[in-house]
Amino acid sequence: MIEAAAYCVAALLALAALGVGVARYGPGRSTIYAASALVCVALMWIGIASLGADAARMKLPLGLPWIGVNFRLDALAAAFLALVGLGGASASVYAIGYGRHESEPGRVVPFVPAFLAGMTLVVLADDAFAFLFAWELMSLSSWALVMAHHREEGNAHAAYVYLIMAVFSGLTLLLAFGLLAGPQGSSPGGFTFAAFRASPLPPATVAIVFVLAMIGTGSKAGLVPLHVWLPLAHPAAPSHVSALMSGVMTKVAIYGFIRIVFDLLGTPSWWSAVVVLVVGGVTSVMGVLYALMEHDLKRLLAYHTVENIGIIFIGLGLAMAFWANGLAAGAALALTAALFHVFNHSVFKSLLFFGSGAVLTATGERDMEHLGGLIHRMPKTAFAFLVGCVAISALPPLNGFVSEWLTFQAIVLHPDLPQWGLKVAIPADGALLALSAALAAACFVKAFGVSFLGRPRTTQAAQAREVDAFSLASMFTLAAICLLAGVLPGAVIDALAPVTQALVGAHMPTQMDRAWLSIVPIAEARSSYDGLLIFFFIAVSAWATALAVHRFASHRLRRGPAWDCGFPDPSPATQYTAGSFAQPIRRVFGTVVFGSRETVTMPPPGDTAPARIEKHIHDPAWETFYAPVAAAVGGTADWMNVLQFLTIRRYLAFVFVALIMLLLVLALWQ
Amino acid sequence: MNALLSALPPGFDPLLGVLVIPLVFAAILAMLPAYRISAGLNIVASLGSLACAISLLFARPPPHEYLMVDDFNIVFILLNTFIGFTTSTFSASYIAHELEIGRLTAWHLRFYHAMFQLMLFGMNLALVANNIGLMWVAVELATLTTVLMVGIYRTHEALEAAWKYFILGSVGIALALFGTILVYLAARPVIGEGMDAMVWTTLVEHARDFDPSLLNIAFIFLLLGYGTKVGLAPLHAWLPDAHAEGPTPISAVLSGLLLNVALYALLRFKILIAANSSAIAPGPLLIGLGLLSLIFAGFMLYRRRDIKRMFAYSSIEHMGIIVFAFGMAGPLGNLAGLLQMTMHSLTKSAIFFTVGHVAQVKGTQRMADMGGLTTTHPLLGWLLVAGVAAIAGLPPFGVFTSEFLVVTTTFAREPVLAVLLIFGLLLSFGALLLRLTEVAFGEVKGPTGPVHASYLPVIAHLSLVLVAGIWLPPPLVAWFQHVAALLG
Amino acid sequence: MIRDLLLPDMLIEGVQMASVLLLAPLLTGLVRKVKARLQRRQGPPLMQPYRDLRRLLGKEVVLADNASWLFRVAPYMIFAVTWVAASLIPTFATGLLFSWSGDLIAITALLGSARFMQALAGMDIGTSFGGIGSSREVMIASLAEPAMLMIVLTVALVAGSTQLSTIAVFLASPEAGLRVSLALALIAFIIVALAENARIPVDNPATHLELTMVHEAMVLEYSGRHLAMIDLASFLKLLLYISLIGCLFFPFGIAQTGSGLQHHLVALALWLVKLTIGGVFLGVFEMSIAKMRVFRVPNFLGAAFMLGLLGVLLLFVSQGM
Amino acid sequence: MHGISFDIAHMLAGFLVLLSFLMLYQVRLLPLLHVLAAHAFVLALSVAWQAYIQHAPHLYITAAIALVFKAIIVPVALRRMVFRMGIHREIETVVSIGLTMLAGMALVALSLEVMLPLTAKAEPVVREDIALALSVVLIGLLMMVTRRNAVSQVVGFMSLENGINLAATGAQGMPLVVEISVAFSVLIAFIVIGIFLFRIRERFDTVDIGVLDEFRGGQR
Repeated sequence: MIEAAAYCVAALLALAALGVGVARYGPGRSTIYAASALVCVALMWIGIASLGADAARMKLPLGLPWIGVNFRLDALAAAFLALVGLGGASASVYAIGYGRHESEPGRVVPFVPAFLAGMTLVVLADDAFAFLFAWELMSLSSWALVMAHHREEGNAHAAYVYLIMAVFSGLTLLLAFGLLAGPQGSSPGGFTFAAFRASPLPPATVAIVFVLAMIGTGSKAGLVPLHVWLPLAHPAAPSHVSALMSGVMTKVAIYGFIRIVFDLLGTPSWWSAVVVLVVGGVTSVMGVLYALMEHDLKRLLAYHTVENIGIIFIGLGLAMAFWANGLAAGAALALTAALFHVFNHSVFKSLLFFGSGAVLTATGERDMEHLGGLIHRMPKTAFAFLVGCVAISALPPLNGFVSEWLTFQAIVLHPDLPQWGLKVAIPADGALLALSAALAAACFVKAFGVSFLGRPRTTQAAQAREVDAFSLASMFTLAAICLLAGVLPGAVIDALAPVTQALVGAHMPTQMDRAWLSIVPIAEARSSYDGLLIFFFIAVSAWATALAVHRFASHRLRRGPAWDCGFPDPSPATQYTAGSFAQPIRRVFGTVVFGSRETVTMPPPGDTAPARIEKHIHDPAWETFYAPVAAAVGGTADWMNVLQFLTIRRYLAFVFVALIMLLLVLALWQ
Repeated sequence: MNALLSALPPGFDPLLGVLVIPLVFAAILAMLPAYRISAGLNIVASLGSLACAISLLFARPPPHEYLMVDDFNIVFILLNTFIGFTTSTFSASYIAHELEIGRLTAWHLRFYHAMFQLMLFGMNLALVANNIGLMWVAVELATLTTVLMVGIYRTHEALEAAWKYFILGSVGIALALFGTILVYLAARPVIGEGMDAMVWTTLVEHARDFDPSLLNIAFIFLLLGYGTKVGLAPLHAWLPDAHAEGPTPISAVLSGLLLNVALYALLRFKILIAANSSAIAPGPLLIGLGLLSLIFAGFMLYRRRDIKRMFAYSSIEHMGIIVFAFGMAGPLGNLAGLLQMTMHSLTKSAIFFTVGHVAQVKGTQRMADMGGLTTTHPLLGWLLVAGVAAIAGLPPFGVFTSEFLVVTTTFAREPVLAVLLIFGLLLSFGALLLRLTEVAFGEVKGPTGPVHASYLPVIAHLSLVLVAGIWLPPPLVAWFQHVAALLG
Repeated sequence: MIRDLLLPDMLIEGVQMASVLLLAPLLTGLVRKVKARLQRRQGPPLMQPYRDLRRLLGKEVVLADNASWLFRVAPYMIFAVTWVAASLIPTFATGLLFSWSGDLIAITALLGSARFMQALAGMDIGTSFGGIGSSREVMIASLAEPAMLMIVLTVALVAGSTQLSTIAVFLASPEAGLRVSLALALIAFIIVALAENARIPVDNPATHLELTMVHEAMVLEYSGRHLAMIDLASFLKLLLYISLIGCLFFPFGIAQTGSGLQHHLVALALWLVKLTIGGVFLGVFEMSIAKMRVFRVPNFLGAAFMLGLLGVLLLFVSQGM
Repeated sequence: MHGISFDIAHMLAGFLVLLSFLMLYQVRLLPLLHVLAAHAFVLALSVAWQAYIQHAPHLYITAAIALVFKAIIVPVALRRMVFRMGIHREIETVVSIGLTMLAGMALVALSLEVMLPLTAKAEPVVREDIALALSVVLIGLLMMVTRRNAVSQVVGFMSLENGINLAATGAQGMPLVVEISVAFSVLIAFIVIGIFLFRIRERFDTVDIGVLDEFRGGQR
């Protein structure tokens, strides 16, 4: 099995190389994408097939000879391999259609398979060298993709910030692995994960590795305040790449976190769970608040990725909390919830990015203020997008609800934990989780309502055309998965059982053999949920009601102008915009979090000039963490730049001073 | 290969070949007026040296009073002759263009080619010398020839750069000589008067009996003397300007070779000091200077506007990393240092090759006047991108491997140093990426004329770096590990 | 949990589903009547909501020109989702046939789905009033929902379950006792219920001033049978919340699984009493308080949120850390 | 090999240090060149003395080079240059003379301090000799650092070289290789300096490096 996965990676790399040559030709591009879709399907299949199987290993004589390149396909890797395969396949199929409109195919086509290969390799890697190699390869190839439309304003900056953060994460992980390896790095097998597992570390070291892993994977996944690259990079990349970055790459980062913290470090301490919980909670709420302030569709989606990463980390934190206290069942529940959400987010975020890509193709606009009424022009895209919106808003009966429900079930279990820190942090996280879910729903009402409903705000939106069949096929497949995972969550939970078994030594009870296919995390009396029945009830009662009303009451219908309380205005500019829609929430949360201000400039009486409202928003993460660093680096660079323009005499003085200093050091040392 | 060697005329010594070929060709080239032929001969001579160097791998003469080849310096010799060869092929196309636009005359070229070979001779001599005096002479010879080459354009800036290089270099020379004398003084009571007390192989054998105090002072002078050549901050001042104002092949050679030669000298003495247990530990000194260079160069990179000067600062940065790695020592540290040095030489010279062509296309070295290179010159632009990615330590290139080793081994032993190290790496990466974005992407700026580039050397170097990033041949690593063990 | 399909169970479930549907308009009529009497008006008859519904169902629909399919589907979806949610609540009997298919969290989320659809429908025509309504609705919901979940958490931690039947049984048993946390949760719940049902002081269901509308602004463009479905859904929702209060905080007398027919009948009667008391209280409350400015609502709901969180944290104090 | 012969060697070396201080003290160019000549002359004496006591006739060549080249040709050439450029009237220091002298003293102290812990293995002769040579080297460097004019920097550099020569000749039995290389390199160094001075003069009409720096421009 693992050999097959390795061949798949090789095939992807070959496709990347081939892509350089054929990117110019339309059929060539389609072939590359189609081939990579096939390879990804194979990867997905391999992943699913090896979920329950024993861990397989493989060693290639590459890299550093005393380490080699080690691959291992265990349950965790298999789960994420399936995820990469699914995301890659859907993105590739989508790209067959979407890629036709690509203005710079040469800068996109070769890098997509390379990016997929990088992500697959991260999941397969079983030693520090291979892991980081793949990690950075993933970053580098996606950087090239973000850079694809380099002439558009802001994209270069986005790619810059992105790669800096990516390299920062790589270097942080490098430190973590350095600590894990210890001084035995040069011995044969020194950097393999097996060696890391075998050598126990002192608690202080574990703590440092944990923090480094958190920073390293968190900056790739998008934990606040390390998230700044996401809203920049995701809009800049072509939409299928945004989907991959958001839906799959951030998940690969989470894989890294799970691999290091759950697998390599062993049982965590309870305070580390508190750290994860706090960061996760803050991330989820901050992410969604940021999203609410946005009116660029893809940036909004990117911020929602931040939010969902936060939710996943809440689940992981819960799992760590239970695991640290030896409550294996709770840990299994929380970990399953987190992994389920990983899966869900991957699916619906890809779907939403595909949708936004379709909108972009159809209208050339990402700014929601320039959209509107697309449901009429692009009904299929609108439907798929709506499914994604409902799913990400954690509403039943779709999949997003199930994973958040599971997370909540884990939260309800928390009185079993002895530490006061966890007792306070977990309910608070529950509150944050609830808040972020509610805000997410608000945000997606905004996103869907402003872009797809109402009247078109621009001619581009009014003349939009439905997108091609490949894109639609990809979107509808994902929408179907959203529904299936929502109504049959037991299948996903059971599939994840080997993963939790391997990591925390327990798994949730088997779900699929329960009657009515309901899910029961702990015990019947505690809680249960049956997505299938709920879906069935809703569908039947809605359908039956509609039928009954039409049959027995009235089915007459007359079209007319909108009533609008008697003041219908023909201008679409009078509609609510994204900015105005979010205004109440901006006033409630934004003034505190973002220091948002609104200034209204009224024309003097009698003047017919329009009144203007301006909103000002500060980005707290950027202003607190990044701007000072950038200013410090820039200031130091300016200050040191003088050293380029000194006289030879002064340079000689440096030599002289260096000599004197060293001699003084010597004198003191002796 | 052995069969091939036996086919050579009896009495032919490849070690001498490495020295004699450049020297003889230097004389020939000095006399040849036709630049096309001399460019060709330049390549031939470099290829000859390379062939001799390769044959040294198989038949290694025993060390004698003046010359020697051991596991340690053969790495450098091979690298040196290889990059010398590729640079000479690059130089052929580069110089043709310079002649076309009238920046150089035929007379200049005669001088240039002769100096090129003389410089290679000097560097090879420094590497194979078994005598610390001879080594010193050779390093100085290489320096002086490069000084002349840097000033070859005779612009204000070029002359200033050459002058700066010359003055700082001379001081470095003097300090290194003083250090060398002190080493002799330390050795004399143990080994006895005369030549033996300057022969490397003898010195290292008896190093443990030397007077440690003398060795300490000697090492400080050698560190600063040869460190000036290596370009360590704060002794670096000559380096950026010399890279920026000289012809690009010389920039490539400076970064790819001369710095290594000086580093080699430094490492030789480091071995010597390390062999004496009561002498000062060279590690902390190297680590300190290395980190200082790394972080200093990182900050300096941000305000660079001249593309060649920027990559010169990047060389300072990498020399900092390399010296740091050797300072950390241990099997992994030394191995990382050797790898990093090899990769840096290959990558940086490849970058200079591309940069040379870029500057020729754009008619300037100002980065603000370049832009959108991947749009107008895809191959050149993407090669530059690949080069910068490689030098920044991103996979799949070989620098990643060495930086992986440096950082992990450091963090396991000295966490604080490792944090400083990655701070420096990130810092310089940020600056390089910023400029790369400006030059290779974005709106097209500057002339977009066709380029008559010789891509072969660039591709050859980058492919080697790429292969090294993916697969390091076990024999090579075993050999490097052996050398690393020699370095202590 | 999953028993054989027994006739009594099916019967109880059927009674439950039918009763919530049938009683919902009556409850609204009661509230209106109480309010009218307090205003010394005669007020419409108790059965007026039923007549309104019938009238609306018989009328033709006038649909705005640019209404999409979503606008037409939404009323049925909203109604269906609300009805499903209502039928999951043990109003008079626990252990309903399908109550295990969704717990309290799922009910909250189902109502969230209904609101999601409604807010989208409000934006579909592209009028400014629809936008106002949706925008304010989601703002209110974004605070009310977390508050609700905090209440759920409090109750769930007390009862050790999120399953409504289990909670009701536990809280009805003597071991539940009186707890500060539950009192806090009750206050929070009342606030949330007021907000969710668009009652004064958060919203005014009887307003005709567009600028103060929230719920009504969203449904301005609806007419005929569509409006009927939406109205029915909001009636149902009011009933649902009052029943929830009864089930969670005053669960006495609720019929347990397996108890006899007459026990069920008594429970049914008790439920009706609870509903009546709830309706009267609501009417009295609405009459004694003024509507808030929209931007004071967040503070009001924020208080509920904090009370809910406080309830959870106080649990640990009462249980000992 | 004890007694008076070494005392004389020391005396000469000490004298060299003294002359180095004199150099630091000189603020005008022409006297500075005179001191340089004297410096080289003393060096030549010292080398010759070493040749005599070590019975190393090849050192006489070094002495001769020092005498002819450093003590006569170079100072004369520099003197001409100074006159040609009309800068014989002034020489500005960067740091005040008093401070420079103090720094020089500190440098001598430092070099002694560094040399002190030399173990018994090394002869005391060497210890003191090297300490003095180190002082000369450091003062030469100090000179280069504190003077702005190129001519005085050259002077500083040459005194530095002299210090190295002193050390080299003081080292008994130092192979010829080094001797020649020293002379050779100084020769080349000077020729190249000459070339550069010529070019620089040609283009900039001065050898003041400060002027050179005006051409730095802002384009880096």
